[in-house]
Amino acid sequence: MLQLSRDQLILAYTRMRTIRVFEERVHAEFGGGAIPGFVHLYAGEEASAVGVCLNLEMKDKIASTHRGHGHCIAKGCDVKAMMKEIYGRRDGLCGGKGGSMHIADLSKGMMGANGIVGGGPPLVCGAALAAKTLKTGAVAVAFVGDGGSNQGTTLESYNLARVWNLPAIFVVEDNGYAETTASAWSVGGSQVKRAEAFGMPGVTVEGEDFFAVSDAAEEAIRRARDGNGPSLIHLTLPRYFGHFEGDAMTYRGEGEIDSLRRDRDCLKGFRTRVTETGLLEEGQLDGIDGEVAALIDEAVEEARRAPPPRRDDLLTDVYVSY
Amino acid sequence: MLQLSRDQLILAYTRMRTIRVFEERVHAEFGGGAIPGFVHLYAGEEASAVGVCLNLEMKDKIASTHRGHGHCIAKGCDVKAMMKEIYGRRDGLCGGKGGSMHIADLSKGMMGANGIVGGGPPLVCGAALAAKTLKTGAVAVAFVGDGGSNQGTTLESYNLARVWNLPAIFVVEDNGYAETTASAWSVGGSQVKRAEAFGMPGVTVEGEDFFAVSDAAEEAIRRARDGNGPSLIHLTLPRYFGHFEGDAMTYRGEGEIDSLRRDRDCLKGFRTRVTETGLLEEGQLDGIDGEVAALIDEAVEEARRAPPPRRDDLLTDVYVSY
Amino acid sequence: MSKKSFRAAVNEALAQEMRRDPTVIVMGEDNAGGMGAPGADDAWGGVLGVTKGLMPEFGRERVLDTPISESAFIGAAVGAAACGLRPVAELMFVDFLGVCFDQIFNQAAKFRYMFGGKATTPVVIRTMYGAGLRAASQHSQCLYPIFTHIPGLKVVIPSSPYEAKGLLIEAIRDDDPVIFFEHKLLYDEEEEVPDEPYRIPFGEANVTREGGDVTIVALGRMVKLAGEVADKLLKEGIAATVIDPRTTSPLDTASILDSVRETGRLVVVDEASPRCNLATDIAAFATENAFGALKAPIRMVSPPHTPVPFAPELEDLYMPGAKEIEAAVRAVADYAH
Amino acid sequence: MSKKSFRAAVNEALAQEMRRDPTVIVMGEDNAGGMGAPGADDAWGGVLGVTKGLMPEFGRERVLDTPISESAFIGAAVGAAACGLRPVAELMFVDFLGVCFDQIFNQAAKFRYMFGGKATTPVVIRTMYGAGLRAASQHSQCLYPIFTHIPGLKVVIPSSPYEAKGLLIEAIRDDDPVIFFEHKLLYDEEEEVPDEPYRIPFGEANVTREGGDVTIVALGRMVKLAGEVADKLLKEGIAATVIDPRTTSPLDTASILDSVRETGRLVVVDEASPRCNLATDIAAFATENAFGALKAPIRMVSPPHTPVPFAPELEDLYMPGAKEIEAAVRAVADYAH
Ligand SMILES: Cc1ncc(C[n+]2csc(CCOP(=O)(O)OP(=O)(O)O)c2C)c(N)n1
Ligand SMILES: Cc1ncc(C[n+]2csc(CCOP(=O)(O)OP(=O)(O)O)c2C)c(N)n1
Ligand SMILES: [Mg+2]
Ligand SMILES: [Mg+2]
Repeated sequence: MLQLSRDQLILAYTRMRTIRVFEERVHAEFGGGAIPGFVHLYAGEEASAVGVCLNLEMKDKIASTHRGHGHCIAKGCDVKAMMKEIYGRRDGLCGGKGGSMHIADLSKGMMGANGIVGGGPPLVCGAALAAKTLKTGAVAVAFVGDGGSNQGTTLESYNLARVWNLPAIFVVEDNGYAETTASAWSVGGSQVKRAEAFGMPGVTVEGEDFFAVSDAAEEAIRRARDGNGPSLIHLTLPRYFGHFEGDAMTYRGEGEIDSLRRDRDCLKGFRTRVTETGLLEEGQLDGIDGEVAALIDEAVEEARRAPPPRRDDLLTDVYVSY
Repeated sequence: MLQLSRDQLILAYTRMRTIRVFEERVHAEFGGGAIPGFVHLYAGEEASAVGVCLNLEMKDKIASTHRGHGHCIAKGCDVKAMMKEIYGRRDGLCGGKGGSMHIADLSKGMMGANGIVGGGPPLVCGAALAAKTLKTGAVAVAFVGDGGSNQGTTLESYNLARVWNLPAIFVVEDNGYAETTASAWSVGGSQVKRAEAFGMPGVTVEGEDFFAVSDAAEEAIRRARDGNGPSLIHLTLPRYFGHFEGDAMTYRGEGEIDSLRRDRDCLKGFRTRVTETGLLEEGQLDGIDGEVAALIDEAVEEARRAPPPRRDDLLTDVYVSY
Repeated sequence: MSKKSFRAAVNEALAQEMRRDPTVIVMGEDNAGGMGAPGADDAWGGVLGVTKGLMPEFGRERVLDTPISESAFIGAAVGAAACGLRPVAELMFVDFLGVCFDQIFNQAAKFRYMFGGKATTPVVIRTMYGAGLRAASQHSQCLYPIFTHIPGLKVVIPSSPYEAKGLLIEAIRDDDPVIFFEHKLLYDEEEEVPDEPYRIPFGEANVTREGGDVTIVALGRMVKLAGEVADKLLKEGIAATVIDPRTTSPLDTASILDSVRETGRLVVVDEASPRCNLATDIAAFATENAFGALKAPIRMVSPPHTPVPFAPELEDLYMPGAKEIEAAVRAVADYAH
Repeated sequence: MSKKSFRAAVNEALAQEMRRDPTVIVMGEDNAGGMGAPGADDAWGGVLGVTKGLMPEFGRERVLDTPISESAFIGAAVGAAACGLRPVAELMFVDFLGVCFDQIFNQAAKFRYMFGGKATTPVVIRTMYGAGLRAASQHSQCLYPIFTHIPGLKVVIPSSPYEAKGLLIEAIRDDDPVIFFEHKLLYDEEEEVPDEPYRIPFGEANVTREGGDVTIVALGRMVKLAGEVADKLLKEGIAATVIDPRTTSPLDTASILDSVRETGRLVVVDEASPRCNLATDIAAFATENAFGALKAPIRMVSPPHTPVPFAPELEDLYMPGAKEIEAAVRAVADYAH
């Protein structure tokens, strides 16, 4: 196992915690009618985004899914600007034009949430190709859902990344469902066998274990950076909320969410691990919790007050020239 | 090994021989300028189409590729009507509107050659679904090239056939090339591993060996008919001609085609096998050769003389009503 | 006869056709829902509940949930249609056409022609379209001009619950590939809809208002808005004919031309992106064929040439509404030749 | 300056831009050829030899052959463009858009807008279009109306070798996603083409003939035919202006309107399927904006609403040619108001 520094551990916890509180809050705000559109929450899956992105550098790229808030925060996007974007505000991260499903910040290496399932993997092949061609040493990561793993675009990308020997990593976030459909049903074969079938290494990891995710990511990223091509990481993950906000979740098992929250909580696991091993102290973590809570409060406050886009904004950013 | 009847052996040889002579003749006719458009010849690969289709019933369906003449003949399409179609004649199998890349005869279970690489596998899922829903007991076979095996539509279809448990068979005809690109380069991993990765059995067979193909097909077809779902058969095959007519084939190895024709000829192999084991006699086979030669001569003669479509034909068959 | 929502009308058409004809099947992502999951079956009935209740009645053999593999399952619907079924496949949002379009436009649409009339492909693809749900650029498009452009496809855009039921039944019984567009904002609209099955033929426009001053051709959700504008302007003495083509392919050009020849003034209202859309298609057709009758420029009402924005303020500006229709009608009515 | 074929002009534009800018790369199926094969490298240079010679000069790192996975590699070009490269990806035939359209119309086209102006995606997609090679329904379509319909894309349709070189260089230097259409039947056309690089700006039409009686707007391969018709009719006293828009998005509406205001008569020639195509787009625009000047119905010259047939006799009937253009021009010229 890779030994992470104290600063890295603090950063990891801060980011995971930020994602959790961000999502719980967006859930509440959506419930209150403040947030328009389709919103998919990442709560429960934080160790995936953070475990992977903590091993990335700024120059590295990620492409995300419709469930993108966590990836954005993990890659360093501005949390307040994200909240404003979700509220559809003019100084949101994308000027209020994208919303929850289209948050991006290319300056942070975040290539965008994506409303199209399977939209990201081809783009990541491109980011990896750019890194390879320009010899920047960067890598690129595609996050893909279990549902998205059945999309042809994803499967083609596995092969393209292999035959072009790209510095690409595919992280399959298997939270058990694609909307209401169980991955146990929709995914023929297995994710790891799929990786191997296209000639790349694959591994399955319990995704709520930050350290396990980080280790797997570190290895795959090193392999890619060393010029040894793509890998796949299959993470089993709990999804705490519905597919999207408004989902009554009748397809889930009785008590399923309670038990997920109780037994499969990356934050709890992380806390236990770092405190028991003396890497960090409870008080420190509580302090982070407080800071995160304050940040999210402020983010919501500012987003509420922020002005909407202006009439003229409708007709800008279509092309570079207007 | 399955024991084929004498009639089946004769039919197998006749069909393989018909394909071979048909293709050699189309090659000559194209060279002479008589045939318009894009023409992809199947010579060398006959044992695949025939080895599979001989195990099919009329009600079973196949979907083909741009290299479709062999599949048509193997499934029982009218050879003269095919030749007329390739010549663009009004009483061609598709009224001269389809041409080489779009020959179909649904009444024979032949769902069409296809100009789109990867076009067939989804359609075959549909044919298999229809068989399953209507309880006809039929199966459906998609022929896919090595190049087409990298298309997302194909890979998705593997998974769909698995999760719907369809009576579908995917036959990957790996003739070493997609246009000029070697399958050794373009196919990450392996075909059989891909099958297994999606949860279905896969097997690699030397595709110039009619008996090996037939055995593998028989097993996969039985599995499908028994309700046990899809399979994949990977056939390694020689392609005697260029990708399409007009291809100078500079990408091929020196003497490659000569040695393929010498060492990997399904017709020679078949002849040796059936005569050495006393199943059929040389004279019988020679007789078939003569019949086939006459049939193809006639087919070309008739195609040459056949009238082209009429002006009115342009505007028919767009919809059922016109 | 009873009040039914657009959603219920679509659902009823599907159920009645499935009862009538055992070859009709339904498929799509979460069309029942809960496949392989520990909780309830028929958990969703599609993302907006349109197919709910079909699975309990017809079983998983005829209401198929699918993996997220649009090429494979839309293609499967096409292939099954060529082999004896009448599948109704759902492409959840038409915005997803990009991952499965080949099976629709190169396969389904062309089989019959390429095969010299020897194939019949009675597949229906139901799909959601349109802006208004704050769903942003990739979930708010119309895109029916793209399907209308393709020979071999039929394109249906129902404007109300009554229309939806009759046109969907017709679509299912039609032997050609049909793309059936359902506007997200119409699902909760209600009106009287007969309980028994009925058919509305393709290529026959519905004239919802008659008036001699201006012709308004409007599509889908725009039909009702156009009617409201017509009612309002009638009080001011501007009498408009409102035409709902119902299907854009085939298009009832005769009804449009007849009206334009009478009024001499035409406004076409199309929610789709403005370049090469139905507004241009219909305007160009009228100009070519009724030029002598035209007394004013033809006006097109469409959104601007931009992706659909997320922020509600922008989306509201983006979408053409009654205001824009009214302005266009007034402009052509006031135009002095 | 020397005589160059359209094929050579495209090739030269690519080579010169690759020399100038190391971030320009080229990719597509068999764009070099022979990948992994025992024989010659650069075996094809694309299926019709357009990219031949690039790989020997620039190496496999900048001339990438691909598996048959259009979604993945077109998408990779898009993603690479967003990350600092200027990829020129080849979609061999535009008919194949159905297996990769999402990456073009939902990703490349919308990044900039969805991301509030924070993305730049300088990707070029070169593609072959058009009938005439007896390639049948799935290899003969035009389909540029579909791309023109999508906000965020630029669409270029060069009509000659000179146009092709200047427009392709412009496309590569442009910071937006550009779809570049190459007509199969133009590849062997030759004309004088400067040896040095030059740019032809987008959205500026080329007026190839000037005449006061009729305006003909024609696209791509139709431009030359329209010019020939204009020359022929001039001898009979009918003077036509011929406008080649060069790009359909952006469209130089000003040049078209200026001319129509002068001539009062418009013929639009578009090889694409007739519904919702560029002929309807331009005709509708002119009717909306130059109605007062129109002296005759606008005539559209397009093929019928059918897939492209295989048989040469049928394909020749299908394709619009000089005869149809001439008839349309005569009809509008003779039209008495
Ligand atoms: C091409 C496409 N098909 C369908 C959808 C609708 N859709 C959005 S999210 C989703 C489920 C995705 O499941 P998964 O990939 O497992 O991601 P998760 O939601 O579990 O994070 C579906 C079907 C879409 N957005 N794009
Ligand atoms: C979607 C699509 N992409 C590309 C092509 C062009 N094309 C036609 S055949 C071919 C090669 C196919 O190779 P393979 O699948 O191995 O079949 P083979 O020709 O070897 O029989 C290509 C690239 C096409 N027709 N359709
Ligand atoms: Mg999931
Ligand atoms: Mg091959």
